[in-house]
Amino acid sequence: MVAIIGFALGVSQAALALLLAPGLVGLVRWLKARLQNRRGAPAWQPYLELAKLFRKEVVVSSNASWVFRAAPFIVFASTVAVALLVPILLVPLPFDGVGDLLVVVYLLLLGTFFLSLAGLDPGSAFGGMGASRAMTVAALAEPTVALAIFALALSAGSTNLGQIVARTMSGPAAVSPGHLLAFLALFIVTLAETGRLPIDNPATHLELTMIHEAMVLEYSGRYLALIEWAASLKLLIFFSLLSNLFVPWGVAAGLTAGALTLAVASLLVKLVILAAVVAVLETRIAKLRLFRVPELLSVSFVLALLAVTSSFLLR
Amino acid sequence: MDAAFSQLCVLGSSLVLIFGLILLWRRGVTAYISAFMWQSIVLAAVTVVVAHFGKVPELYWVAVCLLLLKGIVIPRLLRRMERRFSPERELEPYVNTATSLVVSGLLVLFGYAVTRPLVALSRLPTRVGMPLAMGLVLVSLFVVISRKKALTQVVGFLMLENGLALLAVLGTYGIPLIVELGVFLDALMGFLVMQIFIYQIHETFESIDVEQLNRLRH
Amino acid sequence: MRTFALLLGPPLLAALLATMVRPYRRIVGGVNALLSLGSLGASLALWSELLAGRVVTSGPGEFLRADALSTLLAMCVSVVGALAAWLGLSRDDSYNGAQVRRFRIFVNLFTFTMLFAVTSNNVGFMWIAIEATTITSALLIPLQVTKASVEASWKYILIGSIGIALAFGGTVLGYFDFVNMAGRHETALNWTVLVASAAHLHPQVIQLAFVFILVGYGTKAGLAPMHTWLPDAHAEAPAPLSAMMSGVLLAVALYAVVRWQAVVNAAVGRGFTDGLYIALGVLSIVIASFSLVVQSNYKRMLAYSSIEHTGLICVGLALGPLGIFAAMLHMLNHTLAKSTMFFLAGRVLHRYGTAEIGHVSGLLKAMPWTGGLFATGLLAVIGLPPFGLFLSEFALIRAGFAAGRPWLMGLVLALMTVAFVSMIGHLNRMLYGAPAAGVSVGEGSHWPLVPLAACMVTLLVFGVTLPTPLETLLRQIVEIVGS
Amino acid sequence: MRSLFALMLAGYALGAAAAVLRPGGRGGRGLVAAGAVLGGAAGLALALQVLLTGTPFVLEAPAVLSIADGLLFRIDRLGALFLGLVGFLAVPCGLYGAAYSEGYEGRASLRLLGALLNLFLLTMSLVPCAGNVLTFLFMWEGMSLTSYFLVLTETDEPETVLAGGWYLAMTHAGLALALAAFLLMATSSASTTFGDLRAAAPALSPSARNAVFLLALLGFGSKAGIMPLHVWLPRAHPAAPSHVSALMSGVMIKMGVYGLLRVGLDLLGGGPTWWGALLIGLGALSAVIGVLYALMEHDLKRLLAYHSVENIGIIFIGIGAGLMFQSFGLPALATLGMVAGLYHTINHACFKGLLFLGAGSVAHALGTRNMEEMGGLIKRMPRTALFFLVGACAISALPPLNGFASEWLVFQALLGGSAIPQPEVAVVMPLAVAMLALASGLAAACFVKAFGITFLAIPRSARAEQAHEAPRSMQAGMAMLAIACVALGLLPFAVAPILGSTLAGLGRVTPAAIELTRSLPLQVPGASGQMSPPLLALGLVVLLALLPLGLRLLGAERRGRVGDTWGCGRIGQTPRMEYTATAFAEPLRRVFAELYRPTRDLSIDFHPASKYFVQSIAYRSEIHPWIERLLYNWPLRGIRRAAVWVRRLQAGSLHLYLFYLTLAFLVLLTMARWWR
Repeated sequence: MVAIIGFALGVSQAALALLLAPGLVGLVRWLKARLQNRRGAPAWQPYLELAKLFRKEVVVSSNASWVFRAAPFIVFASTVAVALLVPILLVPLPFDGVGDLLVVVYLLLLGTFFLSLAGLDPGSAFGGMGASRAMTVAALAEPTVALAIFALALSAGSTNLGQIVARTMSGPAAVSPGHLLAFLALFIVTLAETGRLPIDNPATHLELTMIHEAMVLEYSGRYLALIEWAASLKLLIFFSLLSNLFVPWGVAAGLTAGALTLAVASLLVKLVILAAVVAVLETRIAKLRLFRVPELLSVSFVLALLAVTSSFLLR
Repeated sequence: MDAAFSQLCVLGSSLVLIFGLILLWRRGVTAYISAFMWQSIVLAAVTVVVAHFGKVPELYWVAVCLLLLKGIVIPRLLRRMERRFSPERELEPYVNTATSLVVSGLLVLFGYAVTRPLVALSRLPTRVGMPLAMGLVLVSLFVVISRKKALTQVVGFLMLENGLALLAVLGTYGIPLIVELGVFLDALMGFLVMQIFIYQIHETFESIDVEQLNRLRH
Repeated sequence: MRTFALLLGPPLLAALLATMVRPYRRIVGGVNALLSLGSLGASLALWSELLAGRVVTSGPGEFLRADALSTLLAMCVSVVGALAAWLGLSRDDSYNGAQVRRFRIFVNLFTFTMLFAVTSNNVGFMWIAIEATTITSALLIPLQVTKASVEASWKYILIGSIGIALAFGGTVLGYFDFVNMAGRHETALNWTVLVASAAHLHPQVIQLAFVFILVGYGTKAGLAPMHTWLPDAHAEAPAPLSAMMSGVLLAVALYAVVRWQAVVNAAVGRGFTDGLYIALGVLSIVIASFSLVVQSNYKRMLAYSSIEHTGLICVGLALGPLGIFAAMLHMLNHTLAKSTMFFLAGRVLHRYGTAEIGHVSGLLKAMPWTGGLFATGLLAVIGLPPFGLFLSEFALIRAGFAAGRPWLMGLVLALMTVAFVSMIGHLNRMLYGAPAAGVSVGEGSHWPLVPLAACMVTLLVFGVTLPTPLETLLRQIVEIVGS
Repeated sequence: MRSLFALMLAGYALGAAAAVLRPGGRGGRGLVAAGAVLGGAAGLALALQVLLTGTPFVLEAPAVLSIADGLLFRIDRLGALFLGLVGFLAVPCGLYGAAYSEGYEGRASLRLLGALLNLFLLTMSLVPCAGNVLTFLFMWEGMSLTSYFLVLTETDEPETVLAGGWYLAMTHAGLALALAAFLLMATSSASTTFGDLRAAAPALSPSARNAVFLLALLGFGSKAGIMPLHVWLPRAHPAAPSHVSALMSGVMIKMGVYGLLRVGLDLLGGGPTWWGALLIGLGALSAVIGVLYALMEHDLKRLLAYHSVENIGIIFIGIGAGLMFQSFGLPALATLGMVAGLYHTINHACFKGLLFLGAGSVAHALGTRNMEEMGGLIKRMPRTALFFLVGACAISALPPLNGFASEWLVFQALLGGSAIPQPEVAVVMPLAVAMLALASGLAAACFVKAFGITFLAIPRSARAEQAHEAPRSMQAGMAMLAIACVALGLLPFAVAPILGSTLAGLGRVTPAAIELTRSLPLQVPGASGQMSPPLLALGLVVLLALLPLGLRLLGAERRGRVGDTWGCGRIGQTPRMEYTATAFAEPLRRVFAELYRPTRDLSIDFHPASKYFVQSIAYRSEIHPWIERLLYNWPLRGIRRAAVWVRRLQAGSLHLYLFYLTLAFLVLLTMARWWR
């Protein structure tokens, strides 16, 4: 009986995340527009785009194979699976036993893997360029993510998401300098993985600069909708990971209605704050040249390494 | 009686060594052959002395063989070969005469040092001559190394055999007769084969200078 | 007495027959081959006698004696002798009748002298026989008079004779040591007498004698630094002769050294001989392995490989009873493998006309069976399973580790690997690729390959198991030498 | 058990005999394959029986190899695991070989290929069964020799012969080192059986134990292909026929891991901490540098060979972590590390075998291994493409498949490093985690390139256009391995306890430490993580099924049509517009430029009229692994220089030779005279 309630709560948490995701992307765009003194499209504009795309017909390249058609479904499914695993609202997760932080990271890598293949399939130069650059960035970000997980697991005693959140919530002592360094490292990785500004410009269609956009250039109709939605969900997941793993206050410990509403409220507040930070960041700095990106990622790697050593020494 | 016996032996073996050293001093091939002939004759004489005083009747046969084989037959064959390749006098050997004499002196001293335990162990009166025999062995080795002509190398080798024969006679009053005869047979066969090869070298290389034989390397 | 007659008689008879038949006829070769089987049978008889525990001796003063060591060597000599007789020079091998006749005479004399050397109990006669081997084999090297063969023969005869003369010096000193201890009498030079009275010999003199012996017979065995004649002689000699020389003459010379080792060990203990063996053995392996790296002539490559294996056997002899067991087994395996290799090299030389590795290519395509056997033989020589040399090398190195010399064994393993790598490189250059221009493809006559393949099969059998009669023979040898 | 052993021998013998007697025709090749499959299956059955019942199988033949304790086969659980691995891979490869060897029809090498394949499988199966040193080394060298001749089946290309030469040289050096290690241990033991060696090991002095371990590491590491000793692997594996490369990469290099485990863990019973640290260091180095060089390859089979180096590195990290934890007395984590290493050994055998077979069918269809001439094969070889994709996902450690399961275990083992008391030693673990993560990320990038360039988009050459699907038996072989990859990915909780049991009794590792719960989630005590692959896979499948339903519910548009690829408005798409393998790897080449040190030469010849007009530009850039130049060239040059110096000794002058003789004589005389 309890399992079924837990299962239902887990699924509803994922559904909530799915619903909020396009709005989050819309919010970031709206904030950037306001910062650039533009009126900007309303925050719910992405919902309209998705609805429009779902009604459009699909044009598929003649060179493409079944990989091209299957990729959107795989990307979307893996991102939703991650949403099920990540503690967005409540801590005693029903699916805690199914996967830990490592599984989350590698599920996201599964999504990037198939998206890159889909980029290569139509045989256009842009898709190939996007795939190559996306995989390069993903590969270089892996060590940072692994070390950040190591730092968190060190203090929490396990890589299990629920345990990490519970450990950080259990008291101020748990928040060590290692956490701060790990947070910064993961923040840089978030910008890299979700294709935000210093690494990739989400708003541009300039062939030479886009990474994520280049891979999905060939998609249209419902496939493109699925991929856009998955991308926005990925952004939301990373934001919730950042907030809950490092600033978990407000995450519902029990299943009472009051705790749940508090959790939703704290989630919204945290998302808005993070969206604001990203929007300010994107208006302040310009896009890095592709071959400078590894330096940024090595900065994040060093931060993660310091996080691990500090948590080692202060244990 | 023993004193005279050992005196004669020392005289004989020193004469044998001196003839060896003459080889190093002189340059011409004819001198080499005559030095070798006389050396064999003196060696035969020493063998007769040891046979007489040591009362070992077989040694007389050995002395006769020595005299016949190394005193007469081999020198005649060597002279025939020498007349055939006479125009080639022994050119400058690897080591000039002065250094080769010094080196052979050192070798004789080394021979002395090495054979001291032999002399100490032996109770035979002829033991005093053994270091000289060892000296001759080492000197003849040096001769074979430093001489350029095949003919002279053969003479050096024959001198080496003389040295060892002397060592055998002085040390043990001669090894058992059958073995001694076998040794002579081998010595003769060995010399004949070397003679055949020298003729072959002369045919193919038009000279018997061993320095030309350096085509096979590595 | 009968077995010795059957052992020593056939080569003499064959030589006599060859001399009498003035214009050479093929029947001489046939008879020679049949007679060689006689001496092979005799050595097997000696072996069975030994298994029954009886050491056969005969002749006045027991001057002929066949104990375990002699029987093993007699086996090797008669096997290789039989191979040489069966596969001897045929007239179309660019040799004329007179040359083949001369070859038949002296090869049989060569076999006779070696058999006599290994079965004579008298150390003096052993010396005479080994000197005679030098003389009889020297005459055969310049069978075809070329600048190279004349040069090789002169170097062989001169270095060999000087070496043997020093060995005679050693024999004299040994006899001198015995005479001072027990006075002169007829059987003083018998090995059995020397070993029995070895304890009373004067250590200083017997050590000097052993130095003479080791340098003397070491020259004949191709031990460094007296090995210099070996590559020239084996590369220039006709194939059957170089097979006999590389295969078994080196073993006979080592046999003589081992005889005297038994005497010296009984007199002064193992320390002295072990030191000398390891010094010269390692020097031989070093020189041979590094000479193999840049070798460009496959007959010289096989010659240097013989030097390497002789060095390895020497090191083995210095590693205690287990080492002697392994060294003797290695000697037997090496004899089989190396003689087969030289016969095959002879066939390749006959077909390609050149001994340069660079000019021989596509051997597998040109002569598939000979090429295949050549490759298998070379893999056996460099010590790969399933051939016998792998087992004997394993036992040898195990003896080395058991004797407490890990660093020495490490060095030997490293040098063997250098030799292995370079010979594999040379083999690959010869086997693969297209056959050189102007080389007729297709195997010549197949029947000579049959005995060689038989040798390879015996080597395979020794590689998989160690037949008990051979094991008892080797155990007896260890008792003789190691006591 | 004895009958199964006999059946295994009979199977391989049948295959070899069939190859020699009737090589040609479908029947002959079928028989050869049948022999291999029968032998493999029997070996697998025997291994499973020993693994499950735990009773070791002993077979004695004292007459054979009687020079050192005769022929002794003693299969304990560790040996059975590797024997099972050989059998497990022999079945698909044998099946695959039946059709693949059709390309050798009519050539003399077909007879050789069939016979040697079965001999190779036989000797490789007997290596883990060996009970004493001589049997082990006999089978070991037999395995190397047969695989050397298999590498040399196509001897008309000179670089194959060179590759064979390198391969045999390295394996023989490895054998010499292993021989030294065993015999160094055998000095104090009565006989050379593993039992006696194990008994005599505690008596060894610490320096001797370290020497034995280092020799074993070098000897077996060269066979495994660990970083500094890996140079033969990318040369030899691609040269062999594909099903042989699959066997070599899948199983033969694991014999190096088996040897190291047998000597390091079983006979020596573990050692000081630096052993584990050295293994982890070498493993991490191999993982990263192996995958980096794989990225730059555009010969499909060389790419896979370099990946074997990477995966061997991961296995060494697992085993190194196990050894290190054992030295600190943490049996639970030690077992976890070892189990992670062994599990990755099995997984690597599966997916590497699958990938090599896939590459083989591509090479079989196209006749070339150069990826730049491939492309669009998914439309012409759909099933091969699917199998290759499964292999690619497995090797890139993507979740539901087996690569992820074992890599997850390795991560958990390394994360257990926090339990190590000394911080300065424990810092090795996070570094290894970082290197491992970088390696797996790069592996994912490399296999996107490998799969994308080979199978997707437009064919780049005429050969790629006329490619035909691989014959049925080759597909069957690949299908078997693909199913194995998926199964091993979903059922780690079934496999891990068996692996844990193999470690029972080896060294001081107690089996009880790893009671992997039989429940769905893989919960390892002492470690910090928990995951359940079957539930994960179930979740993904359910989501994938729900999506099309959801779309229909939302009333999404169903219609779709086929159009041209978007090219900023230009008409027509030619293969030259596609991304090539080199282009795909170009960003990473630029990022890791100092490691690659690519050579660049640019030659521009200008138009005679003026400097500003160019007639032609030629640009060539190559990557030569400088590790090889650094580590291998100077010893080879040194040996060559020494050889030339030694050669001068034989200078041809008779006087010089006589001088050597006399010098030796005089020196020995002085030594004898004054020696005490």
